[in-house]
Parts: sequence; structure tokens; C-alpha cells
Amino acid sequence: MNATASALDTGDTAWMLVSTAMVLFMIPGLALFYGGLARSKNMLGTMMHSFITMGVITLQWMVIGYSLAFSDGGNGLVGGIDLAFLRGIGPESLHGSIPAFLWIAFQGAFACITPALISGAIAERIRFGPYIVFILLWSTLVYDPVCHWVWHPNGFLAQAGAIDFAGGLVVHLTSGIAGLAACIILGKRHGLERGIMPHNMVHVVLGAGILWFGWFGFNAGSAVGSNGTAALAFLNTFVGPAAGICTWLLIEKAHLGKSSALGGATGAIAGLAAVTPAAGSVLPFAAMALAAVTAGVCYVFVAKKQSMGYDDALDAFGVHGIAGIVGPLAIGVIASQGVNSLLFHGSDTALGGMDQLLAQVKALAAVGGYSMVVTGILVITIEKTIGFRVGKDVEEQGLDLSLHGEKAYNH
Amino acid sequence: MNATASALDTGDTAWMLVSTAMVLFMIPGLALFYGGLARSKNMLGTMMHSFITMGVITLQWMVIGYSLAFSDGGNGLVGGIDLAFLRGIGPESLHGSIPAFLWIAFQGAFACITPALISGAIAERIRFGPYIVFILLWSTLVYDPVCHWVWHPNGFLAQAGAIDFAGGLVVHLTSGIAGLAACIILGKRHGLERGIMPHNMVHVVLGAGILWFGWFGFNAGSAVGSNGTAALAFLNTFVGPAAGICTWLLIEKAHLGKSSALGGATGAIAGLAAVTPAAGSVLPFAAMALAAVTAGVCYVFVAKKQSMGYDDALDAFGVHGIAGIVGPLAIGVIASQGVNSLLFHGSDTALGGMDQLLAQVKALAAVGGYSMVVTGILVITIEKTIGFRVGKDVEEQGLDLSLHGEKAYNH
Amino acid sequence: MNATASALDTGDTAWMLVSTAMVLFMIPGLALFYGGLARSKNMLGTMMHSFITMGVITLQWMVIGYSLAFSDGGNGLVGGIDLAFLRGIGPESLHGSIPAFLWIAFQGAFACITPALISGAIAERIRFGPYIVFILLWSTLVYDPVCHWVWHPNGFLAQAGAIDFAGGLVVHLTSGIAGLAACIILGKRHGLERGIMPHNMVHVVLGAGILWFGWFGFNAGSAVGSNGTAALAFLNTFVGPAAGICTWLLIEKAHLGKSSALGGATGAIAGLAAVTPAAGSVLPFAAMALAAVTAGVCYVFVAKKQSMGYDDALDAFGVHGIAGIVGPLAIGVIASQGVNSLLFHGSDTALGGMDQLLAQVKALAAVGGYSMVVTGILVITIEKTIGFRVGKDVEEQGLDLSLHGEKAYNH
Amino acid sequence: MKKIEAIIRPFKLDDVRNALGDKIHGMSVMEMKGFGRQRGHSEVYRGAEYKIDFVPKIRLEIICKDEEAENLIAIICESARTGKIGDGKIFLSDVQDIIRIRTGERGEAVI
Amino acid sequence: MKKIEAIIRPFKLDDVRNALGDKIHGMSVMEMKGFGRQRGHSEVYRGAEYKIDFVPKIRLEIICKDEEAENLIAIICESARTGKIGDGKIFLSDVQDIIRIRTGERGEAVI
Amino acid sequence: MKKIEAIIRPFKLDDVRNALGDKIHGMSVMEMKGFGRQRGHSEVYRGAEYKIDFVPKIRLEIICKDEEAENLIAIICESARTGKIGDGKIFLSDVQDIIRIRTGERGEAVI
Ligand SMILES: Nc1ncnc2c1ncn2[C@@H]1O[C@H](COP(=O)(O)OP(=O)(O)O)[C@@H](O)[C@H]1O
Ligand SMILES: Nc1ncnc2c1ncn2[C@@H]1O[C@H](COP(=O)(O)OP(=O)(O)O)[C@@H](O)[C@H]1O
Ligand SMILES: Nc1ncnc2c1ncn2[C@@H]1O[C@H](COP(=O)(O)OP(=O)(O)O)[C@@H](O)[C@H]1O
Repeated sequence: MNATASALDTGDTAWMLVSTAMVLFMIPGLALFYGGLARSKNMLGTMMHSFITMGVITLQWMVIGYSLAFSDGGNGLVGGIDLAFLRGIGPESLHGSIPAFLWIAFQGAFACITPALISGAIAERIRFGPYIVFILLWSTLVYDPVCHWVWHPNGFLAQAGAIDFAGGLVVHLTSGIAGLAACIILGKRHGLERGIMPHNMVHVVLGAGILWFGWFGFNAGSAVGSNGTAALAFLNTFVGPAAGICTWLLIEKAHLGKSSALGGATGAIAGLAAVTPAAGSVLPFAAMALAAVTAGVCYVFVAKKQSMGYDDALDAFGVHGIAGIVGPLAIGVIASQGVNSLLFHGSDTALGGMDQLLAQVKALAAVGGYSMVVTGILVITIEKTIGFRVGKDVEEQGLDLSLHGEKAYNH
Repeated sequence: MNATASALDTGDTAWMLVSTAMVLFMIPGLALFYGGLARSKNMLGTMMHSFITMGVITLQWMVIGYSLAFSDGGNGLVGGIDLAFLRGIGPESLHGSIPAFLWIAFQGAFACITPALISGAIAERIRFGPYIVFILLWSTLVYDPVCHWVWHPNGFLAQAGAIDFAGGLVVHLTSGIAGLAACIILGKRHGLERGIMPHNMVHVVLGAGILWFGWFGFNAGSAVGSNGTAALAFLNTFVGPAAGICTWLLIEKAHLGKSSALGGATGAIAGLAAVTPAAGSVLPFAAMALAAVTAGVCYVFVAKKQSMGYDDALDAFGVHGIAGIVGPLAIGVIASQGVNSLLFHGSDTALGGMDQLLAQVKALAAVGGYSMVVTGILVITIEKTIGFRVGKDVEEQGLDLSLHGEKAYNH
Repeated sequence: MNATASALDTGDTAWMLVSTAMVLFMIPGLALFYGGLARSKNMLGTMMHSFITMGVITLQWMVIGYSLAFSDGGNGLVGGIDLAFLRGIGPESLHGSIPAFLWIAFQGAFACITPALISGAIAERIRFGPYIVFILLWSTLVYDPVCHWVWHPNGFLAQAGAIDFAGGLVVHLTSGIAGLAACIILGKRHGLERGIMPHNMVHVVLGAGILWFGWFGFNAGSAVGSNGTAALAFLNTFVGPAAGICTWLLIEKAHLGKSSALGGATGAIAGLAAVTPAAGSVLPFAAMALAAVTAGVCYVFVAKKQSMGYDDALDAFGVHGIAGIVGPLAIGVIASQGVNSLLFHGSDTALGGMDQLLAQVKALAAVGGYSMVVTGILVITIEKTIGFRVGKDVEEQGLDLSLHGEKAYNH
Repeated sequence: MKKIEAIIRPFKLDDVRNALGDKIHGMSVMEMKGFGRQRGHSEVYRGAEYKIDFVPKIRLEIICKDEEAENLIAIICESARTGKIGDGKIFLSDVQDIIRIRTGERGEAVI
Repeated sequence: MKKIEAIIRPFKLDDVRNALGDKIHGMSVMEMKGFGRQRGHSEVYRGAEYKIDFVPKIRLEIICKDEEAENLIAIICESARTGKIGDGKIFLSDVQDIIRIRTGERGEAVI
Repeated sequence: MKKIEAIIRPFKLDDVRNALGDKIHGMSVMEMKGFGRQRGHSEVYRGAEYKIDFVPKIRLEIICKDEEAENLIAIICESARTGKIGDGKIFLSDVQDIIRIRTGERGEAVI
């Protein structure tokens, strides 16, 4: 990275140490959240889809991923391979006011959680080995380049002025769209028409709680320092989901007459995903409005998905994909309204105004389209060669026993 | 706030960012703790009682709560409305050495968890909508003013010299007393006489673990900085509950012949609540003694509650209320003994001695009495108008299915 | 302590506050991890084995443990008793750039978790009271002195140049060996020959996630500051377990044809334990290699334990003991290879080279042998006097009901 | 000897148990789900409503002497009744023999 | 009256329920584990493989009139069949009486 | 054909299963709670003690040929016995028919 800094700041470093740990803690949180939504026979398989990213994507990141995303040695589309194996980086290297190793870890945590999000769309019906192949390729071909486009100063979308504070485009849009593509290609789960219900809502609510906790590190850590922007991002990560919860529960009450715990949890996640790209860029009441709108749009997509004919099992697209579209777009809208003093907090860019909206739309199209196409090719190729989807027998017996030789519960 | 500070300190800010996240993480912890103590048919409803505060109280705090509690524009009884919608506060505003937005978030987390504590007293038998109405009114009419009394420099109890480091009065006493009032008014659960047992002790123990973890942020974060007072509060939050655990288990062993996991967890929570008001004001061995005494008193109240005729379902009063009385009182006793060098660590006040004890008693009476009266009026009004308590059918079927349309477990 | 520091650093203090809380949070994580591996009838008893350390060991640490481990008033074998009851230490005392009270808390957290690790070896068959007696004596006679040997500058192993960054020797070796000795003496569980399976793998995976999260505080906190060494330790704690996961799953797949969730979790823990002694001393790719090798060795021990005739119920020796041997040894090997620039990051010692390997071997022998002997004497004495192991009836009914008067689950 | 199998509402178990008092010397209890005339409930899941036919029930099994059956049935009916659809049913059938594992005793004496 | 007790594969419950449609007015469902000719599965636990004989099954209990039994059995057989070992079994036995708790009614009318 | 229903202590299941060996070709197992002469246990809850009547038990169901029943009963008695109150009971009753879902076969051949 080309950030220059004269010296390590212990306060900034302290916050980044913690926020990195918090982001990584989101992965067991996600495993619990997704697992609870699945059926008990698929609990462990579903948890493994998240958990394994901390194994294989971590290694990929150390070997090549970080370099592809953040080395200066590439062009606007992808980084070079000069930092493969972290060549030349040592414990004394700095990134801004924090150790370079810490920056690598922080970004590595993002690289791990993003493919895990995809797994929600194709849960309860995929093979484990091919899934690992898929996420390794996807991280290398989709995540790392998109990360470079948006977050490396040389990236073509960064150059175009796109704002994505903590990963609306890089994390939620890429994974949400990938989930949509993958679940369309791989088809529906057997028995879906009769309704498949979450097997353990306690896991879901606790998982959402852990995700929210970790998300403070995710969003406020994206300030890469312990400062006013971090505090702004923090407050937005607190009040945005609050608005998401209230919105979801009100719609649900109006629509179905009841407010559910899953509704509250989903509204919170939708709100969290919504404020992510904007966390350090908009003021709190704008973040609340953004989260409320996003939660509303997510509600519609999630409720209508049955009739749309694809089986986004745990709503990776319905929540993360939608929020990854609405969030970045809303920033453009807000920035274009000239209401900066009330809603918008500065920007890393000189654009603002209508240009900002165009930059956001362009980024959405580029990132969404790219993720869709590459994911489609990957999933089709894996399915045709080694086989991605499990057989009907395995699906009926459940992934846990069939693929992992375990049962989640042995009362 | 009238705190003046020249500059942001990255270390203080780092610690406050984390401690705010930790306090918020207590809410899923509390949801798990309370939920596990309830019956399985009420698991989600009970979790929602905690979880929903992060939705609605957060919004209330942003709109008006923070202003009522912390604006300088009021008097000794309540803040003004000049900071409603955080008017005039921006990402660059500071509170002492940390961003003002961070201070607002930290205090907002306290505002969320306090009403959640109340719900334990009236668990398993209340309607969801009226509960939301109740906590919104309660926060506005009880929490925000009391917070102002004790923690705003202009507050009449702060002026009187009352010590409440991290919320023995503001958090535990207000909510514990409110729980007592509410559960007396709403009456007992059906079937209580036959014994109602916790449905999942693993949730209870894990919830207690999460609460303890978050409590380090709660107490040591109340130093509003990364310094010696924070370290003192931290150590007290470590050793106090330890004494609480040992005390509870010993009493239980002597009384019933067995030491239970629930006893350990309850002793820890009693110890945590006990050291809260004193965390930054007493030395570690005083904190341990304080926690031990409190745990003992709580044991008696919890064990005797059956015969006292009210149904404080999950012991909101028996633990938090009692600790909220014993803790603040004990500070006065310690301060009045002239044993400062061994037990007492400084003070924000010039009082000390017997005056301190009087100040504490006065604060206890004011806060406890106020919370009791206002809560009583609120609960009776809600029960008579829209109805607070569920019907017998709903109680028998359980809140989860009846009110939220969900089951916690679907094996 | 003889560390000298002119002033408190808020950044260092912030990181140490958090990392101490994170280490303590490992204890509920361990309770969940171990508990899930046990049978449901022993869930709470198993959780209590971990949880109770936060009660009794905390008190022991305050009264005498800290002094025995860290006072300057002793010799090379043990500290003095001059710091008993923390005499002379106040909120203003510093340890390096952090408050002394914080240092005491951080080390106290280590003192709590270490005996909890032992309990895994003897799970599902011990009495609660005698277990408390055991851990109190063990902490006083084994943990505190060994801590002094290795981590106090005067300790004879510290003097000999042994490297143990975050506790491979002090934590994992002592407890792993103690577990082995204790489980051999106390004998096998009834019914082991028919296979005893984990009762709740979700608890195991979540517990592993919490442990990993906390381990960032454990390892990176051992830098006692917010700096480059902390970042190095952090990154190693991220990538080491990743290598552990991949290694375990690959071996399992090759050996048994399936990769299990428990395998992933165990590989992560093995990797974490492996990098612990080396976290601040080796570069990331060395940490990965170290973790991979350790995970492989652990796999063999865990898989073969049945045939070796002892019942290390939850693999306290098989994972922590083995990692506590391989990790410290590997540091010596790496340091002795003259590959410092690629693998090794500085050292607190002037040794290096082959001398370092000898110092490590000496430390291993001293610590392992001492823990083995003292633990053996303690366990035999307790078993012969008050009785350590439960009767067959209690074992059959389960610890929860028999000893604690509770059931974990009440559906 | 007779086997009385009663399907009742879960929250009525304690009442039934108390009403039977010492008229029985043992019984066995299982959790199950039933469907019948009682409408099930609807569950809400991410914007959609699902109709669940099965409701949780408790199944009691009591083995008794022939002459005790009528009385026990009457007690169960009374104590398990709420009067609303879904109170449950009792099935009566014959048992040929009964053996106490502990002693090997057989027949009515074992009850 | 007859009691039909059917042991089926868990994932076939919905099919059986749908196939029975309104030919029955109620049934009871329990989770259980069974062993039979169907090979159990093996579980992997820390480097070792364990053979688990018991497989999860669902047990249905339907009380019906004598003349309905054959038809219901046929429907269950058809809808629960996969053709692979482990599809399960149906046990048929006599029930002497049946009582509706809510009303106290007895006999076939209660079904 | 006969139905043998045995209520045993949970930790005896493996012993019983092993003792039955290949004398049976299948069985079904359910978790349940029972109360009988065996004293229940007491549970401790926040300073109070509660008496719990019901103890966890396992219920086996084996369908066998008439002539096999006595032998199987003897084996179960022996292998499930601890000699202490609470070992459980065995109920024997008639089964009228048995059907293999997979093939539609009926009668003793199916066992
Ligand atoms: N024909 C049947 N066979 C087996 N179980 C039945 C039958 N009919 C009803 N049940 C059981 O009895 C329960 C109550 O029956 P239901 O028709 O809902 O109410 P009620 O007994 O008041 O008429 C059902 O949930 C089911 O478990
Ligand atoms: N003799 C028996 N007694 C009781 N239950 C049996 C018996 N035989 C089989 N079962 C039950 O039927 C299930 C299916 O039987 P199995 O022999 O595996 O397949 P299939 O019915 O296709 O021959 C078993 O899992 C068990 O629950
Ligand atoms: N009359 C009965 N009807 C149904 N089940 C019974 C009956 N008596 C006992 N049982 C079952 O048998 C179990 C053991 O009986 P118990 O009287 O405690 O011991 P024992 O069989 O040694 O006399 C009980 O827990 C209960 O499940």
C-alpha cells in the first residue's frame, strides 16, 4: 500500500487489533446464524461452510490474495504478485499508523467472511470439497480483484470516486450476487414447496448478536484508526440496525399480524449491511433512514423469493445482495442532494453531487456484473466437472452424517 | 456535556470504542441468560424482551433520550431538549478526550440494557406491543431523568455527592425496583406453585459468560478513558464476581447440600451488579467483600421470594434490585469508616466520611422511590388500557407461538 | 516486577484492557467446548470445571498466587510472599506502560484458564469439591512456580534463555501433562469401550470460535503493549490455526474418508496451542508450518489414545500437552537453523542457535517433569483421602443431577 | 391387564399426575406431536406464513388391572379436560403379561 | 378398532400425511431410533470411526375402524416406500376402546 | 406375533442390545420419562429444592414370533437388571399383523 506514515500510534493499533479480532469473531457468529436457519441434519455442514473460510481463505490470502488486492505492483484491475507470501513485509513495516501485519490481518478477515456469506444461498445441498474449490477460486478471481478496484488507490473504481466505506460493494454485493447466481444454477432443495423452517432460532438470534458485535469492528475498524470517523461509523452501526429492526417488525406486523424474532434479527442484519458502505460517510440520521429503506426492500425480496423461482436458502441475496445494491446507491443519492451538512459527512473524493451518484451506479454495475458472470462460470464448471450439488440421498440424510460423519445433537 | 478537552486521545478512544461494543454485546447475553431461565415455549419471547431494546430504545435515545439525560440545557431534575436529534453534534465534537458520538453511543448502550433488565421480573406473561410502549415511556420518564440526576454534573444527586461509578443506582436500582413493582401488579404466572424450572442451563451459563465479558466494558468503560481508574474498575469487575461465585456456592452447599451451575452464574451476576457502583471507587479487596455480602443478601431474597408472594420470574429484583441497594449503600459505609487507604480509592466528591453515607442513602431513597412510583403508574395504566398481561390461553401455549408465530426449537 | 516505565500509555493500556477481557472470555468458551464434547448428563458439571476457576483461582491469585509468580522477593524457583494480598500495589502503580492492576488481571486470567484445561482429561468422573481442592493446590504448587521460572526475569528458565512467548510451557505443557497424569491415575470412564460421542457439536464449534477469539488477546496481549510484536503475534494467531484446520481435515479425509466439524475445531485449537509459545518470536509462515506439524502430531495421539490405555476424555493431553511439547521445541529448532531472517523474529534472549534448542529442551524437561510429579502426588493423595473419583452410580446418573442437582436441558 | 394410552395437552400433565395420585404406581410419559380436529397453528417465516398441522402433545402410558381401568380413565378425562377441541384421546387395549425386570415377577402383582 | 403403528423414514412424513389426506381424522407422531436390516451409519470422532446401529425414524400411530385399516395400510406403504432397505414396517393390533377426553364419548364415533 | 415393550434404564441400552445380539432382527427405541417405585431426584433452583418424580427411561419395542418371546424377555431381564428399584418393566401384548413397507410382505416372515 502506498499509505505513508511516520510512526506507529498505539491507540490506533489497539483499536485495529481489537476490530480485527471482532471481524473474525463474526465467522462463528455467521456459522451459528446460518446453521440455526438450516435444518438440524445440516447444522454442522452449514457451520463448516463459514468456518472453513478461516482455514483455506486465510492461507490463500497469505499466499496470493493480499498481493492481488493490495499490492501497488499491478494496474487498475488487479494488484501484482510482488507481495505474494508477504514478501518484504516484516513486523516493523507500517501501514499508516498501524503495523502492516495488522492491516493484512484486518483485510484478511474481510476476505474470509465474504465467501462465507455466499454459502447461505446454496446451503443444505452442496458438496464440501467442491465448495472449497469454489471459494478458493472465487476469492482469487472475484474478491481480490474487486477489493483492488474499490479499495486500492489505483483501483479503477477508487479512481472513479466510488465510495464504499466498509464493503457494501466489496463484501455484500459481490457475495450477494454470487449467491443469487449460484442458487439459480444449482437449483432448489427437495421439499422446499412444503416449507423448510429454521431448526434452532436461539442459534439464529445469538448468531445475529455476535454478528452485530463483530460488525462494530468491521465498520468502525474501516476507519483504520481510533478517531472521529471510527466513532461516526460506530454510532451508525449502532443506530442503523436499530432502524432496520423497527422497520422489519412493523412491516411484518402489518403484513402477517405478528412480529417475529427472526424478523428482528433479519432487520438488524439488513440494517447492518445497509450502513456498511456508508458508515463513515453519512451522519447518523441518514444512516437510520438508509437502514430503514433497505430493510423494507429486503423484506419484499425475501417474502417474494418463493414466487420468483430460485431457492436462496438463507437469503444471502435477499439480505446481503439487496443491501449491497441499496446501500451504495443511497450514498450517491444523498451525496447528490446537496444536503451534505445534514446527512453527509465529508468524503474521500472530490466528486460529490450528481457525479457521485454516477460513480456509485457505475461501481454497482461493474462489481455486480463481474461477480455474476465469474460466479456463474465457476459454478457451472464445477458442477459439470467434479459435481457441486449432492445427490438426493445425501440431501435427504443431511450433510452432517453423509459428508462429515457427525451429528450435531446427540441427546 | 460540559466536559472540556483539548484533544482526542487515540488510546482513550480505542478503549471506549471497544467497551461500547462490549456493553451492547451484553444484550444478546442477557437475552440468552433470561431465555434459558424461562421455559422453552417462551424462549424467543423472552429473548425479544432484551433484543428489542436495541431497536426501540436506541431510536428513543437518538431522538430525545440523550438530550434528557445529558444536555446542559435543563435543571437538576432533567436535561433540556436542546440536544434532541443530537442537534449541533458532529463527528468532530469531543467529549473529554473521545469523540462525542462515541460518548453518546456508550451511554446509549446503558440506556438499552437497563429496561431489558426489568423484563426478567415479568417474563413469560406479557404482551409484546404493550411491553414496547412500556419501555419507551419508562426510559423517557425514569431512566433518562435518573441518569441526569446522578451522572450529569448539574444533577441534584451528583450535586449532593452521591457516588455511582458505573450504574448501581442508574441501572440496577432503577430496573430492579421497576421489576418488583411490575411483577407485583401483573401477578404470578400460572402453575408457579408446582415449580417452573429453567429450560436450558447451557444458555444461562453462556449468557452469564457473555454478560461478564461485556461488564468489563460496562464498568471499566465508565472511566471514560484508558487509565488507572479503568484498570482498577477492571480488576474489581474480575475479582468481585469471583467472590460472588464462591459465596453463593458455599451458602448453597450449606443450605441444600449441593452447589449448582445456576448458583455459580447467579453469584457472578450478583457480584457484578454489586461492584458496579463502586468499581472505580474501592480497592479490590473491598470490592470482593462488597460482592460477597451482596451475593449473600441476594441468596436470601431469591430463596424467600416464593413465600413473599410475588413472582419475580427471573429475579430481576432479587439480583439487580438488591445489588442496586447494597452496592451504593456499602460505598457510603466504606467511605464513612475512614479506611480509605485500604478500601477506598479517591472519589469525585469532596464529601467522604459520614456525609457520604448520607448522600448515598438519600440517592437510594430518591431513585428507588421514584422508579417504584412511576413504574407503578405506568404498568397499571397500560394494563387497564391496552392490556399488559397475556390471556391464560396464550400463557399456556407460550409467547413464542402465540405472539411471535415461531418456535425456538424444531428438531 | 522490575519493569521500569516512565508513564502510562493509553494505547497500550487500551489493548491490554481488552485482551484481558478476551482471555477471560475464553473460559466460558472452554466450558462450552468441553461441555459439548461430554455427554448431556455431564454438561453442567463439565462447564463448572472451567467456570469455577474464575471463582476460586481468582481469589487464590489475589491472595498469594500473583506474589508467588511475580514478586521479586523470591529466588529462581519461586517468588516471595511480599506481594500477598497485593500489598503495596495501588491504582497508580505501573507495570511498564500499563497500570499494575491491569497486569495482575491479565496474568490472573492465565492463572484461571490453565487449571481449567486440565479438567478435560478427567471429565465426566470426578467430584466437585475435591476438584476445587485440587486446582487450588495445583495452582499454588505447579502453576505459580512454573510461571515464575519462565516469565519472571529471575526465574531459572528465563535466565537460561528459554522462550515461551504466551505460554506453551507455562499454560499448555503444565496443564496437558497434569491431565495425562491425572487421567492415568483416576482411570477410565465406564462404557468407554463402546464409544462415547459428543452430545452437542454446536457447543463445540461455538466454543472453539470463542476460544479463538479470546486467543487473540492471549497471544497478542502477551506483547504487553499495542505494537509491532502484538501485530505479529496477532497475525500468527490468525494464520497458525488456519494451517491447523487444513492439516487436520486433510489427514482425516485421507485416513477416514471424511472431514468433520470436530476435526476442523480440533485442528484450530491444536494450531492455536502450537503458535502460543512462538507467537511473537516467529514469522507468519513459520507459525503456519509449526501449527501444521503440531496438528499432525496431535491427530496421531488423539487417534491412538484408545489403544494406549488411558482415558484422556476430552484430549487435554492429546491437544494441549502435545502442542505444549512440539511448540516450544520447534522454536528451538527454528532458532538453531540460522534461518532467522525468514522464520525467526528477534528474541528476548542473547542465545539463539543450538544453545536455544538446548534451553528449550531443558525447559520442557523441567516443566513437564515437575508438573507430572506434583500432579501425580496431588491426585493420588486426594483420591486416597477425600476421594476424587465419583462412584459408579453417580457416573451413570451423570454429574449434573448427582452433584449439582440440575439438568442442562429441560425441553 | 389393560394398557391405557392417553394423549393429552402438555400443560395438563401435572394436573393429571396429581389427580391420579396414589391410584397408580407408575406411568410412562413421552413427548409427541399430534394432529386431529384441533387446528394447528401458523408460523411466520421471513415474510411468509406457514400452516403447521401438528401440535405438541404428551402421551401417557399406564398399565393397570382390568378392574382399575374405568376409574383411571374417568380421572384422566376429568383432569385433562379443558373443554376445547384438542383435549386428546384415550386408547384402551389388552396387555397379555407384564414382567418386573428387577425381580422377574410376572402378572398383576407387578403393577 | 385397530391401531396402525408405522415406522417410516423421517423425510417421508410429509408424503404420508398428504397421501392419507382426509381419509384419517387424526394421528400421532413420535421421533425414535430404530435398527433393523438397514445398515446404520458410521461416525467419525477424533481420528476413529464408530459404527452406529440406530437410525432415526418416525413412528406414526393411527387408530381407525376395522374396515378402514387395510386401505390405510396400503396408502402408507405406497407413500412411504423408496424401495431401499430401511423403509420401515407397519404393525397392526387391536384396540379395545377409545375415549374422547373433551366429551367422554367412546367407541368408533370418536375416531 | 408378539410385541415386547421394555422400559429400561438409559445406560443399559447398549448392554441389552449386545445381549440380544442376532436373536432379533430389529427393534425400535424411544426416549421417555417414567415414574414408579423408584424415587425421583431433587433439583436445586435458586435457593429452593424441587422434587422431580419422573426419571429418564428408554423404551424398546420388539416385534417377534410367539415362540421367541419368552427367550427374549429372559435376555432383556438379565441384561437390563441392576437389582435396584427402577430397573423397569416389560409389557407383552399381541400383534395382529406386520407389514414390510418396502415389499408389502406380511406376517411372521417380515420380522
Ligand atoms: N385417529 C387417531 N389416531 C391416533 N391419534 C389420534 C387420532 N385422532 C386424534 N388423535 C390424537 O389426539 C389428539 C387430539 O385430537 P383432536 O381431534 O385434535 O381433538 P379432540 O380429541 O378434542 O377431538 C391429536 O392431536 C392426536 O395426537
Ligand atoms: N422386529 C422388529 N421390532 C421392532 N421394530 C422393528 C423390527 N424390525 C424392524 N423394526 C423397525 O423398522 C425399521 C426398518 O427396518 P429395516 O429392517 O431396517 O428395513 P426394512 O423394513 O426395509 O426391512 C427399523 O429401523 C426398526 O425401527
Ligand atoms: N403401571 C405402570 N404403567 C406404565 N409404566 C410403568 C408402570 N409402572 C412402572 N412403569 C414404568 O417402569 C419404570 C420403572 O418402574 P419402578 O416402579 O420405578 O421400578 P421397578 O420396575 O424396579 O419396580 C417407571 O419409571 C415407569 O416408566
